[in-house]
Amino acid sequence: MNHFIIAPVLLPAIIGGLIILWMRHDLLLQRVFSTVGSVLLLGAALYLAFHASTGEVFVYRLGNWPAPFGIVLMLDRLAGMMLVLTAFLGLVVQLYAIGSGWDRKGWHFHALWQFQMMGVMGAFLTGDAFNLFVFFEVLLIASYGLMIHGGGPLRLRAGVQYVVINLIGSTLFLAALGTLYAVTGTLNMADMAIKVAALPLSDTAVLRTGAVLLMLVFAIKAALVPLHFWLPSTYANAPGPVAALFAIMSKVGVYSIIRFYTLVFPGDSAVETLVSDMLLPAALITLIVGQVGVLGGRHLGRVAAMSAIASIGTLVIAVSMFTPESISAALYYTIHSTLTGAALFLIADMIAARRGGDLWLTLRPKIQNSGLIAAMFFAAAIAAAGLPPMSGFIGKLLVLDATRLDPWWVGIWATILITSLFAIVGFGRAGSTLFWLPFQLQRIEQQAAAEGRPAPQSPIPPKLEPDEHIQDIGDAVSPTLTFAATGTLLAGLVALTVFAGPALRMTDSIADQLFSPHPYVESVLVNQEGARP
Amino acid sequence: MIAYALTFAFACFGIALLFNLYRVVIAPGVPDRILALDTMTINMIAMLTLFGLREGTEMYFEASLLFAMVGFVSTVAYAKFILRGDIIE
Amino acid sequence: MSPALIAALPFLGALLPGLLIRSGRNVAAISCGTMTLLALIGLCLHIPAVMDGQVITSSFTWLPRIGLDASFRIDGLSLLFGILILGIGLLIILYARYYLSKGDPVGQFYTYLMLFQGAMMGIVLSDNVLFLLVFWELTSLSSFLLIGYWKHLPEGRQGARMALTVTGMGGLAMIAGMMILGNIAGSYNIGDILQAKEAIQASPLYVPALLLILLGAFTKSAQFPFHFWLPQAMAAPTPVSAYLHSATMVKAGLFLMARLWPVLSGTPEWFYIVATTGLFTMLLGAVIALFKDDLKAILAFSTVSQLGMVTMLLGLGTEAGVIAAVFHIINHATFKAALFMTAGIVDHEAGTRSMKLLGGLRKLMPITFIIGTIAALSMAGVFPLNGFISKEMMLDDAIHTSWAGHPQLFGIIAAIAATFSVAYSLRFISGTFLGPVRDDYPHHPHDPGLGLLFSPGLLVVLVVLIGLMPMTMAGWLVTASANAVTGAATEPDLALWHGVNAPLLISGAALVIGALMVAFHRPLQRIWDALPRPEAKTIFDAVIRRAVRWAQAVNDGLHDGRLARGAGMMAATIVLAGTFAWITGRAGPETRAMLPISPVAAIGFVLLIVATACMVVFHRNRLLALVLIGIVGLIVSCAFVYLSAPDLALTQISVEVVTVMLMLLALNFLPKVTWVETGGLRRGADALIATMVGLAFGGLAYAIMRRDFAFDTISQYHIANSYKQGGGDNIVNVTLVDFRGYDTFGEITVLGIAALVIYAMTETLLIGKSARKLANWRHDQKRAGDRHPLMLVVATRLILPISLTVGLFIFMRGHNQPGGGFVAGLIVAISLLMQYMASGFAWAQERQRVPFHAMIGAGVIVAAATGMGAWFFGVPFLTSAYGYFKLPFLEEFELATAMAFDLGVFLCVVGAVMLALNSLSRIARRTGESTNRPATNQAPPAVPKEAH
Amino acid sequence: MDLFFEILVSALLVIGGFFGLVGSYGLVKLPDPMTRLHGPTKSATLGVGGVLLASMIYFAWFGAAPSLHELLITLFILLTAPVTGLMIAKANIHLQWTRDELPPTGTGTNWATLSDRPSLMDDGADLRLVDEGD
Amino acid sequence: MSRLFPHPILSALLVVTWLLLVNDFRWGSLVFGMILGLVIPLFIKPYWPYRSTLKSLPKYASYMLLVFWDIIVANIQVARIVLFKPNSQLKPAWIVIPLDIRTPEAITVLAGTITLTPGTVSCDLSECGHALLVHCLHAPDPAAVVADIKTRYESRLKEIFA
Amino acid sequence: MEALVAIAIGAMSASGIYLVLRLRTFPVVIGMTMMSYAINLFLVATGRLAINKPPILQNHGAPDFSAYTDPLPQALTLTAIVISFGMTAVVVLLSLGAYIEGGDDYIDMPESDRREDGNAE
Ligand code: NA
Ligand code: NA
Repeated sequence: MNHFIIAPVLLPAIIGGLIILWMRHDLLLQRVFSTVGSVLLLGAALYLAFHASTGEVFVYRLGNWPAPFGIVLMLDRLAGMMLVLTAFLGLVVQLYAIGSGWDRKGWHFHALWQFQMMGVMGAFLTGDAFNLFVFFEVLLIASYGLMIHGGGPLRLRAGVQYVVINLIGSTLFLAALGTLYAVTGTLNMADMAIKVAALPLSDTAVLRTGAVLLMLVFAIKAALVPLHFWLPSTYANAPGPVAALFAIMSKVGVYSIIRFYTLVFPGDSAVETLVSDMLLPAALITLIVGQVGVLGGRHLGRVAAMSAIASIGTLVIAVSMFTPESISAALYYTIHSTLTGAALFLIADMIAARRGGDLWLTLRPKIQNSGLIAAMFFAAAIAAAGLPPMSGFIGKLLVLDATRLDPWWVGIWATILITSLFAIVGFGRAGSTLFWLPFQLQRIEQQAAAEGRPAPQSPIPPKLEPDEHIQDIGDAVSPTLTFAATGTLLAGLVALTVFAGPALRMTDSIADQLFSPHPYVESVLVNQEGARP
Repeated sequence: MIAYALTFAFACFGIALLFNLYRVVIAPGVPDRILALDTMTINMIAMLTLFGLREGTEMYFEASLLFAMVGFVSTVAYAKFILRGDIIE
Repeated sequence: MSPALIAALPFLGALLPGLLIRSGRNVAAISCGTMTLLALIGLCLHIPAVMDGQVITSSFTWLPRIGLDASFRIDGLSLLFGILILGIGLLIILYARYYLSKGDPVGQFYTYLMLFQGAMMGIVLSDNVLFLLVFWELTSLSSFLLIGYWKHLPEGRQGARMALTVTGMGGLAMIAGMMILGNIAGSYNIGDILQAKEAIQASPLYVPALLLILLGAFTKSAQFPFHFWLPQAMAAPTPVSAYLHSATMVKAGLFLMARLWPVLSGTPEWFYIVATTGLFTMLLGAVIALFKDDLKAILAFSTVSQLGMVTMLLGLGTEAGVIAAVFHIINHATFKAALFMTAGIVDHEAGTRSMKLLGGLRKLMPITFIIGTIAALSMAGVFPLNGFISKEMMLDDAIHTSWAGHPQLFGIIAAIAATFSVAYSLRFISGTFLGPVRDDYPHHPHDPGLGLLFSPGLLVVLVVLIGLMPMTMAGWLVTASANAVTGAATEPDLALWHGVNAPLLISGAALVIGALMVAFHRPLQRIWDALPRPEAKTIFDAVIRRAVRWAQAVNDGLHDGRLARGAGMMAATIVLAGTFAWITGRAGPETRAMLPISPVAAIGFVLLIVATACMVVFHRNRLLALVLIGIVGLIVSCAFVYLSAPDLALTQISVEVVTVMLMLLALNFLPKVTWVETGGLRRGADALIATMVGLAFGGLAYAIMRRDFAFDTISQYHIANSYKQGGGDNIVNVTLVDFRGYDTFGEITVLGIAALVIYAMTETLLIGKSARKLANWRHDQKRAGDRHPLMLVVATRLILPISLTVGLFIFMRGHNQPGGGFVAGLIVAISLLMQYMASGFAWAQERQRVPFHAMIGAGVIVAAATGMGAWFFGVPFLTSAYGYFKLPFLEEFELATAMAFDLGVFLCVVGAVMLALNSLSRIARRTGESTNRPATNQAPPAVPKEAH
Repeated sequence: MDLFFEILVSALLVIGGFFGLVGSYGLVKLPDPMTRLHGPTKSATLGVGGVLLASMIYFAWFGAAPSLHELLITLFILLTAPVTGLMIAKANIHLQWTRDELPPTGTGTNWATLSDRPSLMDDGADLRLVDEGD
Repeated sequence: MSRLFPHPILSALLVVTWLLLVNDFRWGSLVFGMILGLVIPLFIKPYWPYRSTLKSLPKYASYMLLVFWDIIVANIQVARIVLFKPNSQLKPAWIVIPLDIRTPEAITVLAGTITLTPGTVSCDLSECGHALLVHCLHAPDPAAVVADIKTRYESRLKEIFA
Repeated sequence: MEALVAIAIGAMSASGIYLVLRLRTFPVVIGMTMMSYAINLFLVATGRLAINKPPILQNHGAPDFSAYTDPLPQALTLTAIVISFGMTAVVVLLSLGAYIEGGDDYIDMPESDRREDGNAE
């Protein structure tokens, strides 16, 4: 164990560094190194998660400085789960990116990918509030690069907006951290928890302000309404695999909310239920806005993006209860929505690659591999809409179950269920337009051909001229690999459904650990053998 | 005596800075603004030095030195921009 | 056979057609049929036990924490529905084999069909309401696929979506209802729920739960006002219609009402909601069916009506009602499946289903005629067919029911509905088969082969046999299932003949009047057509269309791509939430005295405020805005010096100059002016938000500055140990490279990545469309001569070594004095940039031997390697060490690993800054600007001799 | 002796402050961009120079150890001020002056700022200048 | 030797710079400064390809003193003009100084001197580098200024730069 | 003094936000720069103000905590400055790229991001 905790951060950092140092001009080498790196990363994540699953909390004191004076890395069950989820998603989506040829649409794809992994992993592992900021920035800057990978006017414009909004978010993050430091005098999360608990009543205003500002930072990352405006254009315009990877990015925000508001600012601290009181209505509105977006979608990318927003809404509803059951449900839903969101974006990318980069939900000729892609879309849409037999249904049941004791339960249930209908109708329309409508065109053409008439012009001529920033099926290195990668995500969803029991046992144990933070604090601050004086 | 001289110098450079700012904002052309900014940097160095003198510390020497360097570079960059549009060509 | 396996077999069957997709229709049909048959046999093996009153259960834990288990049960009700689903399923599989053409994707069809069958079996075999919900929704999904099977038909797609929407909606409501039910009962297990009647009916949540569950049941069973989806679903291939709408999908709702009958029924709410809805639906469906010309539409509305009848019977809450309901479920399944198949045969053979184009097929298709007629007569409730018996039972129940004090109302409406049933049934026969043979059928109709005739034929035989020997044929099943529903142990008396009683008279009258109505159909149709009536489908379509439009409007309006919208909302939210958090907390007195304002500070403050204000006022002049940014940066740097933060001052000022250079490089392309494009109102609103932010942020800062820390800050440790443990006097630097070196590691990575991103984007801009745009770029600015002024070149060449020395000094001294790797890196980068500016890109680039990429990579790796070096001493990443060394004749000097780390920082900074600016300037060179190197072939300016 | 240095330092401070102010005042007062250029490039150099000199002497005499590093800043400013002036002057010429308004070079060639030929320092011109010799 | 010390004067300058930066004489600093004086010129050699050398260091030092004195005088003169001469009485003028010196370094030093001294700013060079454009703040007699510059500075520089 | 710093922070952040709410990329970027100045000053302020107490040890130890301002916020600010520099560099180039590719320097997404003519089902 010992030094192994830092492996998920250093491994991608070094691989990324090596790629830019020696392999800048050799894509094949980059692919090999990057893939091997991702496999190793997954291995490391599994190893760490396995160790964390015993319930022990592992602390790594960087620079051997005693906490709270230096920075510590923290590995508990929650971190372990997030590491595995990230590494799994990273590997699978990376294979998709290779298979689809996206990684050769521009420079430095693999290096940025590795750094992206580094940032996310670092964020999950850190036990220091400011260090969380730093790794947020690492993951953000890498995400900027990935988001605009391949270029193109819309993508770049959306990229500008994405960056600007996140710059505001980063500014806010600093303001929140400054405020919290000003009142607690510490940056270590465990230490901050102790200080918050012991805070004299006269200082609560500053503390509460800091806590709420911090929550808003995470809410921006998680794209909670009304802080979500950056998401639709960003996700819809990002390259498919990148948008798929972004499925984990919004979870970083949710993770941070869970981490901070169970450990540092629990409901019995001076912050009281302020944060959960703000989160719940926001989450409900987020869910509505997201599902309305799915219902009114004109573009598959945006439908998927709005669905991602909706999933955040559901997730945060559960989080905002801040009970062990609800956090457990939220964690289950996190896994589900990460895989689902990623799958949706990969499928959208497969469609785009066969439609000349066009994802408008309008009549287009039938695409290649229509049946298989349709089946995948159907599965992913079912998962996203929360219908059985996919895990979305179980996730929804868990969230409903976790909220049944809340005074607002009627409103929560009604929102969740009614907006599910929006999703059903929206995805139904999308699927029907994408996969069924072309048959009508095909039939008309076939009939015309049979009768010797010239085929009628399709209502809108297909755009099949590949532009450099558009992914085309002709650019794919291995379409099979793209199907395999997407299928793996869907298989993950199936597994999450079938093994919902064990999965929930895991998330239950995570939640239990989160709600008894004493051992965590103790392992950070008390057991400091070996650290410098 | 030094204290009075210091105060005088502070006042002079303070007013000078205000003149500079005026010229940055109200100017018929960009070169004037750049000139004013450059002068401002120089005056700032003087202020920093005076401050160090008053506080009896030389901790701020590096800052002054860097101000001098940076003021030069940015002035050249602005001028080059006006002259050529492209500052690195 | 285990109930779980019975439920699983159809799903296994669903895999087969996919696997055997190339083998054709026979293989698919046989494999699916085999699976269905196996399941049916497996189910039938349980008949004896069920008849004994046993309930066979098996259970697998799935999600024990919330009580979702994969539990199965077989009781009489499950048995009844299971036999219908599998038995009719088997016939449909056979029928479909001959119905579908070669061109249809048969594999898909059978897969969907088996999925659907499995889902239905799941519903009826579930012993856990949450588990039941899984299958419930699965039927919606698989029926969506089945209805939309003919993708090229708009009606198919619309019908599929409509069915999905309506039944999906019901399913969602049912989730809530079931969860409430389970919460009241304390278990989701059906066996447990069925025991909790008192608790459930006493609960204040009984009515909501009832409504929600009924919403699910009614939508699925196409009860008014959710009846409209069913006729639209007729766009599906006929085998699908026959299956979904006779025996399965629509019966799921009935099944559910029967399943929960013991705990939900018996209350006035139940009676008034269920029975009334059923009665009205029965009437409505029957009336509409009479005026449809499409055979399948007639059957569809008749299904609506018949389902209404069963619903009504269940709604009565009486044992007799249940028995009649259960019996009619069987009867309806037999004759309706046969009728759909008949309609399918007619469609298949004659090429149309419209009665306007049909008639006279009696002679051309005699066998079909017989089958169809018997089935239709059963539907009409004609003696001695099975439909007759259950209809009599229904009428008997209805006339004995009093509705809200009206003893006759129920019976009368039921009788009217029965009359219309007779009418549409007879019209089905006459319009299709009777009358003169026509010569304008689209195809040449004749009886099909046995493949198509077998299934309906068999069903018609059952229709007759059940009618003649109800107890023998169906009594046992009705008994078992009715007892399973009611929990009683009675033996129902099913008989063809009960003597001349009121129901019989009503039936007789209905037959006569019905026949008359068919005879006078034309005038009736004219009246019907003239009647203003809401068309449910139109309404639904309009609702959906409006909903979608509304959603689009909301979505477009909300996510209109305006950054200011998002940023403004964000700012306002932050301020409001932060202020709220502040005012709900407590802020103690200001404990720190204010520091006096020195004149220096005052001057700096005035400068800053004026510059900031000017920035807002004059920002449209972009170059001026940059100059102002320079001023603000300068003053902020000075403020850092003033506020005892020399390191910050150094960093801020050097970062600022590089930023300005970057922006100048970009401004070379961008417009030089920002035009006024926003109205006064908008600017006012923006100013308001900005003011709010300023006040809040400044206020927060003020509040913090005036208060002391509540606790000792951790930085006291840093002050105490900076030299002792970190070996440096500059606490900030020691913090950066040692106490919090890991942050710095992340930070240089950020910088390196930023440069990579910039480089990658530049590369992308230099290819394709954008490259063509750049090649034809016309700069809007007049250019002066003399790119590389001589004095500048000479001066920068002299400055370079000096500033490198300064950079080195700052680097070396950083551990103890202001400075460090970062500032040093910037100084070196700036001095290199000076060369680029003065002597030109190509000239400077030629002299640049280390690639910037490599510097970044090396920087990150040096920093990481320094950190990992600690591992060899068994201490964590980034654990530093330092020592003092002495060389002969010289003073003691210090070496620290932190310096190596700082070197990584230095390399990364130089590499990143240079790579970023380089990339930007490469864009400029792509716009056709020549460089000074390739220009060497140009002749130097001639020097006229006379000048000397 | 202390008094002497006190007077010296004070005088330098007053001189520095005075010239600093005059230079910046010139920037405001003088009539056109070219004349305004004269103010700061000269007066400001002596202004900041005086202050730096004062600081140097102050710390050398009154401080713990002799300190000369202000000299470095002074030299740096003296080195760069002419270049700054030149660049701004060129900018002014570029924006506001034409060939006809400027005096002829007397060499038959154009002023560099208004020229459209490659720069003197491009294509190895420095080498050429060396070859021409003095 | 010249390969090792491409710019001996520069090396010396760097040693001085280093000592000034350290601001505290120690032998270790001197040694380190000398190392820098050795290494940095090697490093920047490609950036300074055509060195021209100073012929006479003492002459250069005396030139520096002269310029230093002129700067003080100039400041007083300019201050008087700025403070007391109304703008209407100002006689700004362009003057052209034909150059005899050729090396870039010499031209630069001359131009720098002109800018730093009384009421004059070097503004531009001719394309060929043989004439210097100077702007005078107040020059009732431009020819005199030209002559003054040529004799007072350029002639000295010609002797200093090889 | 505290009041002045607070007003300065407020003024810079207000002008920053105002500029961020403009329609073109350039003022937005400038606004972000203003915001980052404000936040840097704020971070320093969270360590409370101190004049001429730079966190540089005078005689290696025997620390007198009151002789030095809080070094930690300064270290954090340094990191923040560096990071925001990287971010600014990216956004500057990104807005340039968007301008070159898109033909205008509006920051809002064009209509073509949201709409296309045609009939969905
Ligand atoms: Na740093
Ligand atoms: Na391009």
